[in-house]
Amino acid sequence: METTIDIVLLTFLCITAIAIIYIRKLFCGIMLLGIFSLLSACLFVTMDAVDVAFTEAAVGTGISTILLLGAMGQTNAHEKRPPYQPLIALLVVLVTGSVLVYGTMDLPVFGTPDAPIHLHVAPRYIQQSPIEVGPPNMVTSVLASYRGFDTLGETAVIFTAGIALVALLGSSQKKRPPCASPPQPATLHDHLILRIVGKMFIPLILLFALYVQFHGDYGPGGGFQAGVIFASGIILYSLIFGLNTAMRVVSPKALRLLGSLGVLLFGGVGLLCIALGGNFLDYNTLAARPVDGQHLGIFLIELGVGTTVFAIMVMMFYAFSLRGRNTS
Amino acid sequence: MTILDITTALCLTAGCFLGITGGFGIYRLPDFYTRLHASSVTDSACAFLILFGLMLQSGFTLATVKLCFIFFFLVLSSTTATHALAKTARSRGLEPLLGREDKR
Amino acid sequence: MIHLPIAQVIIPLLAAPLCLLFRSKHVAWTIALCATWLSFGVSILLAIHVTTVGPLSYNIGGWPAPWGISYYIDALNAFVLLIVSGMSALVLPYAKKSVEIEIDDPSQPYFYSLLLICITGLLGIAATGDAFNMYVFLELSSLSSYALIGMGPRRRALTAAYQYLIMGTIGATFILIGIGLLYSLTGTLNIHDLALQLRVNDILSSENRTLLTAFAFLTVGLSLKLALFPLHLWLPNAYTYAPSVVTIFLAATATKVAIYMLLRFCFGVIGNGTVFQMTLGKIILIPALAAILVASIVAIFQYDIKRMLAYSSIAQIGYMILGISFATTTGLTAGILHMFNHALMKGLLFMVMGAVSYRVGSVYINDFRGLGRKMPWTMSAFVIGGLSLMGVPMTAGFISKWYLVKAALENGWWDVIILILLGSLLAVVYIWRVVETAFFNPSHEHEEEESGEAPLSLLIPMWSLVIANIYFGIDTSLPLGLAQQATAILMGAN
Amino acid sequence: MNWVGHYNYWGAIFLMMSGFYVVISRGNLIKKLIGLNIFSTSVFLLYITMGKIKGATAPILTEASQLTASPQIYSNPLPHVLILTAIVVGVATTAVGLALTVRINERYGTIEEDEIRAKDDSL
Repeated sequence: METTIDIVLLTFLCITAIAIIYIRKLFCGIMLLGIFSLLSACLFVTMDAVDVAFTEAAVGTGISTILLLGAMGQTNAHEKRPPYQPLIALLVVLVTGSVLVYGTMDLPVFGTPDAPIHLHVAPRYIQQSPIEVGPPNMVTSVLASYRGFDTLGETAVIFTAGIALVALLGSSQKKRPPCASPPQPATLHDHLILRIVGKMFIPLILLFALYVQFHGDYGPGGGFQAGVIFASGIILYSLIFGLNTAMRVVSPKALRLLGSLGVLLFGGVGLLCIALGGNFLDYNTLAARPVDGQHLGIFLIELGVGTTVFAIMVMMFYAFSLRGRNTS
Repeated sequence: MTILDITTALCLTAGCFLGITGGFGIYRLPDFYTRLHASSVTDSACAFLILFGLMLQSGFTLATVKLCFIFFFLVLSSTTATHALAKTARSRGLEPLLGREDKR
Repeated sequence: MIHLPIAQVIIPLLAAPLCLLFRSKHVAWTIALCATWLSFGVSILLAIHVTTVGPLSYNIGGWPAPWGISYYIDALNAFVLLIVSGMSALVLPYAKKSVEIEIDDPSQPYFYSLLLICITGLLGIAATGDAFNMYVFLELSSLSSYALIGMGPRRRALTAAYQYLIMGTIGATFILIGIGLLYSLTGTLNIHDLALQLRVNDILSSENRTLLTAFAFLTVGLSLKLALFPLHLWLPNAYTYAPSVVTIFLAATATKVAIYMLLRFCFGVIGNGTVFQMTLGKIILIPALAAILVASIVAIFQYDIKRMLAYSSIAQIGYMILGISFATTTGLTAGILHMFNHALMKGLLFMVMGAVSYRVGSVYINDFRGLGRKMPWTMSAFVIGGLSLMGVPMTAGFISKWYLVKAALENGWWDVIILILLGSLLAVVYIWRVVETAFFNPSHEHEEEESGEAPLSLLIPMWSLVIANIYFGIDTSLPLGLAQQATAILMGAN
Repeated sequence: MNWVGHYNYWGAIFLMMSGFYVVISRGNLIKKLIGLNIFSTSVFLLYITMGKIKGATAPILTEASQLTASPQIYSNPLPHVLILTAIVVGVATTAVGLALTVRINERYGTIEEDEIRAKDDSL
């Protein structure tokens, strides 16, 4: 049964990919990419990677699509036919692909339990992490504790993307002539149904984000996904009630502050561990009992990740939509 | 094979059938507004039947509550989305194809 | 003392968000300056510790090596850390004035923040002992450098950044595939454990197809990142159109760190003397030689001097890879030494470019007319940098060329020696072109605006590099000692 | 038939290559980014494929699994963690790429590579 679902999903994915190659309308391409992400999220679920699936669904189908559409709205919606025959590209791809297929020949068969990666490092995570670290969700313990430093790097990456966007898109705003009366941005303000349903949904979305944030120890979820969901709540708000209103609720300045503070919180926890006599990010030192310390540490850094991700995602959305408004 | 299982199977089969019909409709129907009809079939009846079938299987557990939430969410969001789509299409000046003699 | 390895990376990392907390560009610059000098100090301490006591490892989160991420600093890491943090410590004092005219005011805190993150990324790659952590920090540094290049004053900076983004991401994804395949073979991500597992499980001796593919992908991905000859297309545009400070920093450090990764994977992981390495050496020998010749020739025909230097960088990367491809002790020493010396000379030459564009506004060859009289200090710095680039005795460049020739002699590859010397000759040609224009061509008569000597804050970092270029050309004990230690570690890895 | 067991890898490789093809053969800057997204998502697929064990469950300890006598098999959590990080890196790259695209469109008025090149050369 598992295999059948697996193959069906893979086939769907292949069809979507081929469609993306052929389709020339960028809008359709972006939508297909969203479908591609959603399908791969489903595939991740069948392969037991629930956390990954969650993130892929939130990021690939949610944030990526929004960003791509935002960029497309300011540029051109149609792709021109390439002037040259991409034969060389095809050749490169074929060579790379065949090298990869050649490389998989010596890999263990899909799904075998005695592959090297299941024998060497992972067993400790599976057997010891509930005792050493605590959370029943092993992905959370590996992510936040064993490989917590990767997560710090990841938070820094998302932070970088945010400030890169502001640096690139926010820079030449001042040069534009200020409009006397700000043009009424295209919002869905007059749409009664949307407004009411939106009002019902947004609190639920925010609540769900908090659930994901604090439930990450026990099920799929964690700071990153929570941040993305929280941000999508704000994005929905600004779509319905207008960018100006949203920026009064969460100002860009506050976002910059929150984004920085999240990274600093994460790093600060690490430094605190040093101050308390452990290594960097050694949560054991945070409390009398190591497991309590781990719990506290993971809670704090997930909070840092969530804050940064939320702030940066909204920041990115603002950057694109402000730019779009200025150019149009 | 209890009665519950049979009901589940029926629900799922019907849901799947409606889903396929919806997809087929989107592909075959001539214009935007008729396609909207097809997609709302998938959104409403198909999703509901599948969710109901699953709820029967999960019994009184947390999973059922979550399924209920999904159902609630779907009811609200899919209807609103359809509404928004139709309204946008109308305000952008997309004319329905069916019912206009000169086009057929 | 035991927290030194992590302090190295964490100082600039945490300074980056701090820069943004305050709006002021002066505060941001001060924070960045302090952070880079602190991390430079840390890297000096690390280098001292490594040379006197021995390798230093640090378990982040308190988890032992294959389970957690651990930092491992041996002579090679310490050497690369020294290059990166030293260059960043020199670049920041320089940045103040240069950034002021190239980046508009509100963006400056963002600029410094991104620069700090870029430094963090490069330091993180050099310090970590974990393959995946390396990937994360590689992306951190790349992502910030895309943005930094895109902030360049001309519009072509944007296309250059975009091109770099696409090629860089393809490279990074290839690296990710390579790391994934290695992981699937061994089940571990720690580099030393990887080497161990490959040996224990007897994967090395058997002709394992997955291992071969993993290294093929790692090599191609890293070649993209380090701009090895046919994959260098992103580099000239990126270096030409980026803000001066970014060009200086990236030219001096970014490609070196990618070379470090190549060394780490090809020698640190698979160990010395294996069949893989021999084949790899032969495979990368050809592009390295091609880079030296083709890029040098292309450099001669450039009118934009920054672009000329960018092509010269590609040629110099060819020298480093050439040294590595010998896979002998002398060859590796030459390659590693050239990483250091090239950072010194290219940093210096691009600093001159930054000063010229600060005063004159652009760096086309015609703008150099008469600059020898107007900016004597700047242009004499250029001459010394140029001499070092050619490999004239008494400069740093000579030492690495000398070792390179020595390595080729040991292998008895006379044709390679001829090519190395030819490359130097070509360097003479393109450097001379600029020197001639600057010192022997009269300036435009109609140009009356007074463009005097560059300000002191640009001259001091520039001349510290001049002094370094000469000092390390005479007293080679420090870089040579570290390079030899590093080579010994790499060659003795099996 | 040992090699049939690799079908999942090959599916991922096919997807990877179609993404890679889009990146290097298309001239539209946004389309390139779409391709890049497919490419990286498929690499994620490759990683997750490695971590899967047939018959195992998601690596989350549940109360039900503790009650059963036979030890529960879990899929390998490490690739999941790696890919979580990689997804973030992917979306960050996409965002920066899009920001550059928007700026390029403002300065050049087009997002087609050949037209941009023509405009640069005409200067």
